[in-house]
Amino acid sequence: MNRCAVIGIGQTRHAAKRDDVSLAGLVREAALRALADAGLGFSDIDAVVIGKAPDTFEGVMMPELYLADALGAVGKPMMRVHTAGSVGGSTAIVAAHLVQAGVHKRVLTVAFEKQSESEAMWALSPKFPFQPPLLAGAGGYFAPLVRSYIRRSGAPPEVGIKVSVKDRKNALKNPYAHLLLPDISDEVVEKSPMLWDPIRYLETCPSSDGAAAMVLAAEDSLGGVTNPAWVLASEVRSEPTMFAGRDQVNPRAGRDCAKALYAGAGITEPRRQIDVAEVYVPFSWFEPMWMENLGFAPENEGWRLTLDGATSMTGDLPINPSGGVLSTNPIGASGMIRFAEAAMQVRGTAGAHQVDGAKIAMGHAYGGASQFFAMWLVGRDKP
Amino acid sequence: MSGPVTRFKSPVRFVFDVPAGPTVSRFLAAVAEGRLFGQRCPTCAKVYVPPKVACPRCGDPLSPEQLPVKETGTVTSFCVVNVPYEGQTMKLPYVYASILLDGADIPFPHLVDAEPADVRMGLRVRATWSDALGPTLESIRAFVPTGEPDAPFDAYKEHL
Amino acid sequence: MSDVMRAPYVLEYGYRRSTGPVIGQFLTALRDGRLVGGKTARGRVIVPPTEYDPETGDAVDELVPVGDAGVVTTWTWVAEPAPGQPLARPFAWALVKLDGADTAMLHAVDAGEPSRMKTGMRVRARFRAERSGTILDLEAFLPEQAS
Amino acid sequence: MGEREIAIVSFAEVIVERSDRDDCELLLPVLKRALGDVGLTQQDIGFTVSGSSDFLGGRPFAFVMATDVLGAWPPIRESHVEMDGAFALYEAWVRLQHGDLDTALVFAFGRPSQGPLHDVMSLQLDPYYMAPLRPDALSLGALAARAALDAGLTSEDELARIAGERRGVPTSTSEPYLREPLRAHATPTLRDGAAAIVLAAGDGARALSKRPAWIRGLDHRIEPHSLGARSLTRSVSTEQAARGAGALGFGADVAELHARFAHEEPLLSRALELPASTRVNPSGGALAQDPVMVTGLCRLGHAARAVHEGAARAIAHATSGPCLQQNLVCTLEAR
Repeated sequence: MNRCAVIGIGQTRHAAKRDDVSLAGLVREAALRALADAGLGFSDIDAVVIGKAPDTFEGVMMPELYLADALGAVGKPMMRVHTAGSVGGSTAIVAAHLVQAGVHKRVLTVAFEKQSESEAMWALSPKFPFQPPLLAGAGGYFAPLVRSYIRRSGAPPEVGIKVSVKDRKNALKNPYAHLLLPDISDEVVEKSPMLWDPIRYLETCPSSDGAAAMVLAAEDSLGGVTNPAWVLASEVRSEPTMFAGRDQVNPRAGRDCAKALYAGAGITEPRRQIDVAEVYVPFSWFEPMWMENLGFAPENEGWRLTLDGATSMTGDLPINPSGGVLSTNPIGASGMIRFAEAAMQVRGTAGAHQVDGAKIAMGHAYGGASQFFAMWLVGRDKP
Repeated sequence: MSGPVTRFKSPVRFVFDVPAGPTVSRFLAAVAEGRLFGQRCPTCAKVYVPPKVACPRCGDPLSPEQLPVKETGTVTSFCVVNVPYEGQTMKLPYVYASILLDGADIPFPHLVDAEPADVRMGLRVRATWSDALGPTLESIRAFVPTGEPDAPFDAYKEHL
Repeated sequence: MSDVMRAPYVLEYGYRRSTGPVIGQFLTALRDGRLVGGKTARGRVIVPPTEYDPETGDAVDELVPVGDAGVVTTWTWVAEPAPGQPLARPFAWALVKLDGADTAMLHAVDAGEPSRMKTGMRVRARFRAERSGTILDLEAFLPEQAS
Repeated sequence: MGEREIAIVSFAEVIVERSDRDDCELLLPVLKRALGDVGLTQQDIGFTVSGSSDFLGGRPFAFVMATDVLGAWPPIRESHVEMDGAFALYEAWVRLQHGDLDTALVFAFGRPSQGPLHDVMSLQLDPYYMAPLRPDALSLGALAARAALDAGLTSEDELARIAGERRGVPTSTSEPYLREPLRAHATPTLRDGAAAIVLAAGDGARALSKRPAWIRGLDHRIEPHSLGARSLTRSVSTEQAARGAGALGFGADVAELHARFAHEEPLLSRALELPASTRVNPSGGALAQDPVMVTGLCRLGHAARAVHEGAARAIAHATSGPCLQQNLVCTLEAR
């Protein structure tokens, strides 16, 4: 397997409505920034891999067809990945595979969502015949899982609030973040409306327009880039939506994926060896849940990491220095932003939200009913 | 004329004709008669309500035999919905719960008609049927508390 | 399997498109009864204009006027128009290369009957009286001798 | 280009006129057969990947349902492309190049009978300039067909002959036009369907199949989207993919081409430089049966089956987008 590194990263300015750009303009904003970061042009790229969540969000069926020329893909292979919420991560992994398999030298990968083209809440909950009635929207699916987690772990109720405040403060240091709440505090979160009890408004993610892009390159094609983020390992795992006895709070697919990921990178003590992680947390309570799922904490103790401050910027395992999905959520791109932010950390290019001296970082994405997982580890040093 | 064009509306409307498939059709036909049933996985012996095409865990088709299940069950988890969303018809706030029917091995989501403050994990509930039955799970109006003692956590902790 | 239930499902969205600068300028011009194209670095004129050269992906930001008449490069006939299409009566779909353009655009030709259609024929744009800034402001092309 | 030897060892498809089944019911027997024919279960599979489109049923996340019938427990390495299953096979082939996994299951499903597919496909087009006009897929095919006729690449007689051979029924130019210059016989026969293919590497493939269909080359390329900004009479991206896949001068006994319209066969044959000795679409192709999103994967399956059954070499082609915008070419051979 050939070595692969991230040599260019670009994001859009994420916002609730990017009314100033077309769909092509949105993806090009990220792609051109990634190319500029790598010191390359479209002609230097061998293939393009694009990802996004359901086509019904924008009403363009298989939009890679329309976006091919906008991304300089003419005459090249182009692929379109869709694995629900994990798609941004899965897309980056498919792109990395093209390099690792020796098929291509340089691959441009892009993920996007322009949720303002439709109402995403609506798109997620259409009246489809013969299905069990959808009675509560997306939060209604995840809120009972949070309640189950709280019951199982005995976590104190303020954990969700603490995560929200931490991520929202981190977002203030990220120039691309969508939701900026300078006056955030425990009290502000606690007093925000209880949407899907036990989930409050400020413990949920926004709906964003945005795109992220990366240039991935083989070892002999780094060009002038001297601070590549090396892909140490990547993994995906999927499990069924629901079956008798399925653990929805701590799904095995996530646990297996993390274990295989660590094994692939030679990581034996993830909590100690991984310096920073960008984890897909659309509802604040998912931080402690994923801490356990990813093996950073023993079962039922993930919340202690949050309360002890371990996951804050000054802790020993900062989680979501970028502000995370809680601050920016262009669904199809959210996973790729996690992967890209992890790469920015080990490249030392994260600016005001840089974790000093980060050498190994994790990008994490999940989707569906907590059933699709995509993860990678990137490193400052060549493996 | 007026200022520069920066956006426009592009309405889309298509009508699809969706088949339920035999598995779902059989179950919904029973629901339309006010009856529930489950089907068992021949490999792991778990009972699915509503029945699925295959046991997602084992990948095998479920046995065709229609097993009766009770209309009583246990709330395994729930949330209180305080926010309206597109297409929602319930009066706020209301309780949306995962309910494990007695005799079934998989919970399914439905409404609990009770004061939100009175709903707990482990609450015992019973289905109440709508006056207008049809081939939809909305034929069950909601679940209501039975008044029995709560189920112990151990009785449903494998279903979270 | 006559016992299998079927039900209609209506997919209905009012998508809202934000145009960005290049498409916006084209639609603004169209609303005002003019047609423009995008000039690429290689000097080709793309109509309708995209923000990028379709061959290279390089940015296109120079817009130039093009003619409102051109040549049909290929066509087909629609005997029974569907809802939402430019015309409610039978019409031709055609690719039309406008005067001054290097690419052809898809639109309707209001020719009345297929015998009046021919590859290579000249057609001229007919704008709708009420225009709002969409591609449908161009109602159709008309065979030039009849316009 | 990949260096590891990888072969198609199994192929199963189910194609029906109008399915009353849901996606799970359609898929389950196909998956069981593709695996069972080579004595495997999901537990033996290293990587699973599928192709489908939500818009066939107008329903977001349609592909998620498929995890119910995969036997995805313990959890599996899995991916999905919102493309024809042929492109899922490409992802699997790349994944197997890594060397750590030896088998892959590729599948696709599509039920165009649920909706007005030719009209729905207008949503594939540029959402600013083309989609708002709502041109149906048949009309776009006809625009390319006329360009091919005008360029002298084919004739209405030839289109009728090709359509007749693929469909196995008499055809004639006296039939009325559906979209002039296309008659109904020269357009795809929409079908519901599902298909699955098992890939295996090296000696594993030899153990599973007496005569594996080895992938000699696999490549795909895309062209500009706008119909007016590219050639409709020359499939440039097929030529590029054919070079990448080693299809030129390959001397295939059989070529399975994803030609949805009759005029696309001569266009593609020319791009692939097929000699007269190559049998084109003995399966009937999309003119006979077009389970949208599955059709391309079926071309790979039928080409592989030709090798399994004695052909020395075969070519498979798959396409995506309006008027052959994106094309995939695979060369298969016995060894």
